[in-house]
Amino acid sequence: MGGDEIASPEARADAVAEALVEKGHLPEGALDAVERIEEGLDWHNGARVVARAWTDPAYRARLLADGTAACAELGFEGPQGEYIVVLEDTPERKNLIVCTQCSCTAWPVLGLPPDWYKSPEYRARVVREPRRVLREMGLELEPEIEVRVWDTTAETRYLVLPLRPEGTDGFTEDQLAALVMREAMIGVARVPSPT
Amino acid sequence: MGGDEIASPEARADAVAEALVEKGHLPEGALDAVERIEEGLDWHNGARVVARAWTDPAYRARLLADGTAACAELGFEGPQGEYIVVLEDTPERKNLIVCTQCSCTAWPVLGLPPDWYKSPEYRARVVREPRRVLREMGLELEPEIEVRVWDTTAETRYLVLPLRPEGTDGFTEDQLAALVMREAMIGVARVPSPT
Amino acid sequence: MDGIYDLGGVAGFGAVEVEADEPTFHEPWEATAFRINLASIGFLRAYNADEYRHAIERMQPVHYLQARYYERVLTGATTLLVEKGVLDLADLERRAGGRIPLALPVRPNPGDGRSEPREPRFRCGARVRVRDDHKPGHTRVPRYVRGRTGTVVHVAPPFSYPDASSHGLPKRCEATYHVEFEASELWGDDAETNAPVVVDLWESYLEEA
Amino acid sequence: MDGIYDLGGVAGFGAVEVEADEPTFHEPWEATAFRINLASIGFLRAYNADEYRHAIERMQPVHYLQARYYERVLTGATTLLVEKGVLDLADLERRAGGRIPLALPVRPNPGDGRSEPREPRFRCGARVRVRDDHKPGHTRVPRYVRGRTGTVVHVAPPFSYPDASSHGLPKRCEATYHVEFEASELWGDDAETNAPVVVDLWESYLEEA
Repeated sequence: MGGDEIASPEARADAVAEALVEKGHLPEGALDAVERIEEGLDWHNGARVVARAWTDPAYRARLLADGTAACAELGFEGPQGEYIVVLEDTPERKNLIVCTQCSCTAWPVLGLPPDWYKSPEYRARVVREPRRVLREMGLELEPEIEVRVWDTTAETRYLVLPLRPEGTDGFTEDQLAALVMREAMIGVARVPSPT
Repeated sequence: MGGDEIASPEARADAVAEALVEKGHLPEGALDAVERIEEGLDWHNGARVVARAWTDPAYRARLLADGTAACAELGFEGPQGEYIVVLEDTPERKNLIVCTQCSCTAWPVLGLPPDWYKSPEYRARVVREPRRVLREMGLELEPEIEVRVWDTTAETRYLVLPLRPEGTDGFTEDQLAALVMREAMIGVARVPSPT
Repeated sequence: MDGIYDLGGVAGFGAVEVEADEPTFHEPWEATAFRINLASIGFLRAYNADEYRHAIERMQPVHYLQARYYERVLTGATTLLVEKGVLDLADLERRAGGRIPLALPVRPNPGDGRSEPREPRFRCGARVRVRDDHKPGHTRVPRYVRGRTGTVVHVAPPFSYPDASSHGLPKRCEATYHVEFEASELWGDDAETNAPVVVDLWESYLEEA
Repeated sequence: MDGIYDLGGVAGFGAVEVEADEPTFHEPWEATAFRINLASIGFLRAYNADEYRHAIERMQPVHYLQARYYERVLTGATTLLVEKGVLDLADLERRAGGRIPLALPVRPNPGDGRSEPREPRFRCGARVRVRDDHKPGHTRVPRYVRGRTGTVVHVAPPFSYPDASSHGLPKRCEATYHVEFEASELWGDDAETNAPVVVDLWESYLEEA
């Protein structure tokens, strides 16, 4: 038995990891193997997907028709990427992703999600008052623009394909990918024009 | 300005009380006057009401017809006692009081409520699974007995009139009042027979 | 508002813990908090009871659930005394020697303009349905009865309609009704048997079923 | 279960705080917690992802709201490793040098016995109503769409029905539907304009509208 006080999360995590390995439930190195999987979960992958879609109309069509296969084409697949649906922003529609019940995300293309995405504030509010939340986060949308909020309640994992910003004619795929931020692929921001 | 840390509730309460008096918003002694009102808010008052109803059929009839007036008859009135409705337990029906949204109670006859009544556990669960909650609290009710839960959502304040226990024939009103506990007047317990 | 304070029927809570021989106040500051609030409503008339309930409901949700009862009382009262300009937050924080967490700002309810009292519309035995409203401000309809149908078992006298009085809208008094709901109407197949719930509802919350 | 974790539409929360240049993990133990869980599901197969989600939902509600994300991950994983008999709580607490709060016990869902897959029943454009169920155990229907009517905008492939797989009931796969709800259908007069919500729902949650 431990003391009467609640152990710190750190002590608890270490205790569980140590016991799993010591009792032979996990082979030595299993946690390191997970770490290698984890390193592949990176939102910069999503930025590559977006940049490709902006420059290659055939890829864009494949991406919108079958997001899972089109992401896998670029090597982006794995846990929480089993069924990816891409949501296309248009001048008339802004898409937005949330997971109100936990914090599901398309890990292979969006990475492990940031704290704000996992916060009760975002989860509670964005399905109910998306315009207000976006405004507070710095994105003011005209009333004519539809805000469509996608709640990740089942096994579909979403990726927002944002609008290509003005002033990027002739940009290479790499240059474009460098402009794309995670927030734009979750849908709470637009990709800004290069300055 | 204070420090960056959140002040303790004690420091906050003292700060507000001090400022209210010092700035002249409350006359000296106002908080003491409230204390005197507060001393009259006592669940033993309710026990007297119950004991009277058990021994005086005419009072019982008045109590069930107009709880506010019948409580005032015994001198029990004041804040949160403006409209009291008495709920009569019968062998076929057990009544139970809760306030799911805050913790409203008939102060003049039930006193300021105990912590368990104000807990999220009681407030959340008792409207949904009253039998289970009662069982956990030590009161097992046969399925034939209706459990009627009264949620104090408006200005009515309830008092449960419990069943008079067996083995109290010939007891005086004082003897009976000594048997009645607050829990029985909230409805989560029966008044036990004297031992 | 559809807030965290509206706990009726929320699943996942554990056992109700009863403290034997519980004192009215566990610490002296709890009594102070209680008296501050009662004096602010009753003597000072700085705010009314509906504003007070709403101020507590506006507490940051995690703070609300963490705080014990009298910390909620204190936070509600302090918030209103500051919002009404009676006390100054910076002055209070200086006195307290630390930060004082207040409730979040009000979101106003739209008023319906009515203020005249009227005769109670429903009688005992009437079947009524609870309106499925989602007001941004204070309301006393628990979420668990919205859209549900029940039976009036008692008509109480008119009381001030809190959705208005908590937001400085024209005061009106109207009857409240004790409405009985079958457990299965509220909780479906998961309901206990023979366990109805009676909820006390202002007339404006109800429509004919 | 109608638990506190089901946050969609709950009012009273403040601003969303965005941290600039946020790292994936703020402290090393967060990475450990994440890896423990992924290894327990993927390598050890001690539990499945639906059981894991439910274990987090079963956390004591105040603990749930207070805890940051990776403490929830850790608590869910630890609870299941103990419940499944893989690890021993007393041993873990000895190693940790203190108490380890676990989630509260499971309340089982009743099963409906079905396990065979079937062809999707609804097509794009179909009008569907969400069943107004109150399951005691795990379900992925948010409370804010129960009883509401929407339109199917996409049919996803069959996935394991979580209300069953999270409770050891016969596994069955069925289509999920992206169902679009008008904001006013969900939030009434308080809704923003031109702000529909799309929710991904298993077929068993839906009925023809």
